[in-house]
Amino acid sequence: MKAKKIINDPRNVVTELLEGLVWAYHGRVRKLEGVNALVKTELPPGKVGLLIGGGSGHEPLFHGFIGENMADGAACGNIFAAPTPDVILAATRALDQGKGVLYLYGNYAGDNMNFDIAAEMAAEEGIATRTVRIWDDVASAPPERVDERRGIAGDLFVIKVAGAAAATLDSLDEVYRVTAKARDRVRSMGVAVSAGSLPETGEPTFTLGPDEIEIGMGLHGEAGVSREKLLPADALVDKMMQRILADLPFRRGDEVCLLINDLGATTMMELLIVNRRVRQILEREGIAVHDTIIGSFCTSQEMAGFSISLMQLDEELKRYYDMPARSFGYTRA
Amino acid sequence: MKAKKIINDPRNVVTELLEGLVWAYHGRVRKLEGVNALVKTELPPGKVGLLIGGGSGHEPLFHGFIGENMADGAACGNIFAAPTPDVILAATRALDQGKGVLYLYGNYAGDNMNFDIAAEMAAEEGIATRTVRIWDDVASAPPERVDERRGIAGDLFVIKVAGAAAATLDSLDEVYRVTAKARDRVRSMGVAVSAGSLPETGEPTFTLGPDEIEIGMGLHGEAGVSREKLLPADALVDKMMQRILADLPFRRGDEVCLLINDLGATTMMELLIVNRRVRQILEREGIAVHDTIIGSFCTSQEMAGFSISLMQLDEELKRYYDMPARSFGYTRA
Amino acid sequence: MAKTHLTIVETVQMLLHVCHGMQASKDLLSEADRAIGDGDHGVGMARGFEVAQQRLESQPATTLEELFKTVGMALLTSVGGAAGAVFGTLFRGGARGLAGREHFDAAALASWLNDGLKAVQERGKAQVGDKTMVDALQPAAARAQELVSLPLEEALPQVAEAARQGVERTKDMVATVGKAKTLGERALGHPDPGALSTYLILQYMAEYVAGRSDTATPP
Amino acid sequence: MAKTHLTIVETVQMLLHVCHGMQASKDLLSEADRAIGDGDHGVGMARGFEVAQQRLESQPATTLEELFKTVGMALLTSVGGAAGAVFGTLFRGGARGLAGREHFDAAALASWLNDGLKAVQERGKAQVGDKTMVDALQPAAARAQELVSLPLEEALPQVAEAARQGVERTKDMVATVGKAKTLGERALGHPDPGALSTYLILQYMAEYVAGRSDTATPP
Ligand SMILES: Nc1ncnc2c1ncn2[C@@H]1O[C@H](COP(=O)(O)OP(=O)(O)O)[C@@H](O)[C@H]1O
Ligand SMILES: Nc1ncnc2c1ncn2[C@@H]1O[C@H](COP(=O)(O)OP(=O)(O)O)[C@@H](O)[C@H]1O
Ligand SMILES: [Mg+2]
Ligand SMILES: [Mg+2]
Ligand SMILES: [Mg+2]
Ligand SMILES: [Mg+2]
Repeated sequence: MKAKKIINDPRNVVTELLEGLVWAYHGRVRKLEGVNALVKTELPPGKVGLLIGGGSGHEPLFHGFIGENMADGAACGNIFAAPTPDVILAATRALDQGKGVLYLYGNYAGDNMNFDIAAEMAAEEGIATRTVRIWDDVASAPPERVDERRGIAGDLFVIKVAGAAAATLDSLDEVYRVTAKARDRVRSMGVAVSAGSLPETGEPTFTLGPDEIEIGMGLHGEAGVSREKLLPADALVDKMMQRILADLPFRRGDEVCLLINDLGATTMMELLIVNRRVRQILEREGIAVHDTIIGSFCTSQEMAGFSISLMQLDEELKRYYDMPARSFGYTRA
Repeated sequence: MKAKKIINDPRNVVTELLEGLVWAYHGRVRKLEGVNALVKTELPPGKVGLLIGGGSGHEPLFHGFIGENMADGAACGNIFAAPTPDVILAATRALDQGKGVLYLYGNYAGDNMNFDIAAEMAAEEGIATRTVRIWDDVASAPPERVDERRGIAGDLFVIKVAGAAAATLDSLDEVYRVTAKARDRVRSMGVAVSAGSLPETGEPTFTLGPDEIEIGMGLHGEAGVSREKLLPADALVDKMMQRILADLPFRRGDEVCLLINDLGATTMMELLIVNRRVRQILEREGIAVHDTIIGSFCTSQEMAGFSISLMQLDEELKRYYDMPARSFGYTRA
Repeated sequence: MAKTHLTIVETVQMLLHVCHGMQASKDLLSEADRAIGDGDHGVGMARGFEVAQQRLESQPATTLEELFKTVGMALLTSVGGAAGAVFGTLFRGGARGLAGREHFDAAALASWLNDGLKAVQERGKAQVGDKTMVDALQPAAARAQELVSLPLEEALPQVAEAARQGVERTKDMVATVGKAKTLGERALGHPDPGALSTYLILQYMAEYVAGRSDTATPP
Repeated sequence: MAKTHLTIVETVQMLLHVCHGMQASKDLLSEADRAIGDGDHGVGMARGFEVAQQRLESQPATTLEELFKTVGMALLTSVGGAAGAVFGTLFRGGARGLAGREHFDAAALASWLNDGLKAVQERGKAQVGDKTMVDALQPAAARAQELVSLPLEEALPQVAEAARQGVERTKDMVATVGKAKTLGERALGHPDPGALSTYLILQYMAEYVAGRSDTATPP
């Protein structure tokens, strides 16, 4: 059965959603002429630029995270497709104020190649860039090949810290250092309960049986670690937390931020029941939770499922995390 | 097909979700012993209490809206069932500081009767209460019977204003006056695309054909104004906005706040495409938008669909609306 | 010979039979609510009568008034929604006139139903024809009033039958109160779930009094 | 007698034929990506070749190098995702050795494919066996190198056939690059979508050169 979506011409979804998003930013963000890139209307002068981006269809990620102490701009691809180099380059030019631009995005072949092409083009124009790829999904490769892992909802933590760092620090290398540190301390794992669909085809991106779930499945339906029968929430969370905690590893005495992210169609009721179990486990393990974020931040159209992300804090990360931030999709007072 | 949900024993969903929510409040909110009511841990001394509440299953409404310049507490019912009088009374006692408590909730037979019973019990104990019932859903009764209308996502606007008013004003009557004014200036209308299900039965609360939508359907599947074939987003929004604008009516020169609320499983992509059209219409009508909220605030489990709400501002409402607020489910910086 | 009345202890047994029956009717009632409401009526009533059962089993039986109040408080504090307020009020409000009575007979039945009806209507403002439980409760109360001098065993089936006919009539009604309100024409053909509960409560009472308390299964 | 080469104008026609063919292959390619990726490959390629077609139709043909660069830039800036970078690079990177050539013949074909392969591997680091388009491109490039002295009309079908066999081999591979990476064993039995695109591009070229340009329909 084709998905029912409230859209106009499916080929125009990205153009139209960006228009709607610019309206929602109330003048604080504008779209660049001719390309699908959004940038802050007023850039604090002389700051290091923070450019995020990736395929659309994961709203509010990425383009919903532009704002005060958040990203300066976002390069937007089509649904589930990395943005093209010309879009990234146009955004890079708009953000560069002589201090260079940090590229921050999820680690996917398409994003890597397109951002790298753009970085080469930017270098030819004399614009310095550095790149941090987010690879928080523990289900997608073993720890020794961490750089092959996918970026999922942990993106939000890294963008939060990077946004604060880029608003504070004066050199691209320093912003890079803090951002990479945040990236290195985030671990996530997801579970898919049912598929989202591509607006242009109306087809789900994968299929699961009526009582099946897939633990570790990626944002686009990439395979996870196991396909299983539906489990009670507590048993499922136990499995996920075991992998997440062992991976970094997180240790007794650690302080973390916690994100429970809805992939699109999971109820807040379920997320809260998940949170209950996560906190029971962290309490038992002696890991303190500094802050909790629960909701839809990194979605995959109407996919049902969720992910759990933890970021291990140190004094520096905590300082940046605690700075207030305001964007369309995430605000910290 | 039974819905797939990440829960434990379906009979415990409310208890467990409240536990998870209390964890997520990080000490700012506590649960009362023995009843499903949440209240602020630290109440500013001597303030008029603001108690909201209703059936669970609509998270983050209501219990997610407790916090600074938001509600002081929430009485929580079972899934889609109004809270019982004992729960409401316990919360009332916890919130009263001699200045009385304002009850603020959606206008449903069950909520009305249970809150009224609690109000009578509170009166017997010498606690003053007043009541504002929210009835923003223009699809649920004609304008001359506005007090028969249902409360839907416009709840958020009224709670936002009431929270700020209750934090500022010193008398129950004054808080009542501002809250009732906010209530009187909010209009909403929803559309359902597919049903949510009750955790305890796993059954959807209504059925729609594979290409059908229902305009004006309520949060629990209550009938709306028409069942139609799936429309393009713009055509659908045109229909909804026509009813909303004509109802108050909103006029050229008005300033409004805008909320586009996801009922559970609608993508942010769709909500943004809807926002684009709403803003085109408001621009054409000469109605200015002061602020926009887009996301999941008043849900109906995994129902797909959304609602549009407008609140007409005056200087007083704008002042209260603009005060910063912080809660689990809604934050304004 | 037909049973004229129940003792206090037998009344507890009758109410327990109602509790069992209503819990067994969960799916039937949820199904009815799914058609014209939000589908939770059976879930709520089953939860409420489970709590009522626990209270009846754990608290020593004292007076008729207290028994009905116990059931009423259990429903009021555990069903939630419209039904919790309405059925809680039916049992609590209907208990007043039971004060001082020693037996549950046809007169007590009539007193309970009529006082209960009055309390429910004060609380919820529903009139006959609004497609609520009042459409089953009102004819049952009226019939009970006519039958005050019959033995309880003869009165109860007739009172339950009056309620059943009330349920039937709700099928032809458009709801004007509660969550089915805006369904309009679409509510036609479906009975009101609360009316159905009202009938079932009386039916389970009749079953017990007729000595068929092993058959607490929904019709 | 077999056609030895294409003029610039004919090369434009051939590329337009490829554009039509790739747009017509949208569902086939999305279907393949749905099995092991995120299902968008056909959507992206169709969009890219539509833009390429518009540019080819609106810009006067000049040199072979520019023609291939035009297609490459169109793909690079409109497909997005992995495929945009990879196929954009194939056409852009492969255009270098075409500078100065007057005709599109078997030598030009070999030059394009081999330079393109090199550029793609520099960009994406994929090796033969990783289950990507490289598994179709590498054998096609190698075969083209062996056939440089044949007439284009004879070389192209063999080069396309080498690519097709590469696609077949991807069915037996576990992906180690791109979105199918973690599918592991589950990717077995499914061809790589990008490899399929590589074969189709060559197949549509062969079709045009063989004079069957009315048949731009996916196999
Ligand atoms: N104002 C009222 N007066 C009497 N009965 C009412 C009233 N409103 C609702 N009801 C009864 O309550 C029943 C619905 O109960 P239930 O489904 O448990 O609650 P909710 O409507 O809150 O989901 C209706 O079928 C109707 O009989
Ligand atoms: N590193 C790489 N080198 C060569 N080809 C690649 C690489 N990564 C992916 N591909 C090709 O891209 C194809 C997927 O393209 P597409 O679905 O359009 O992009 P995405 O994977 O971003 O959704 C794969 O089938 C594969 O052939
Ligand atoms: Mg993709
Ligand atoms: Mg209900
Ligand atoms: Mg109900
Ligand atoms: Mg793909």
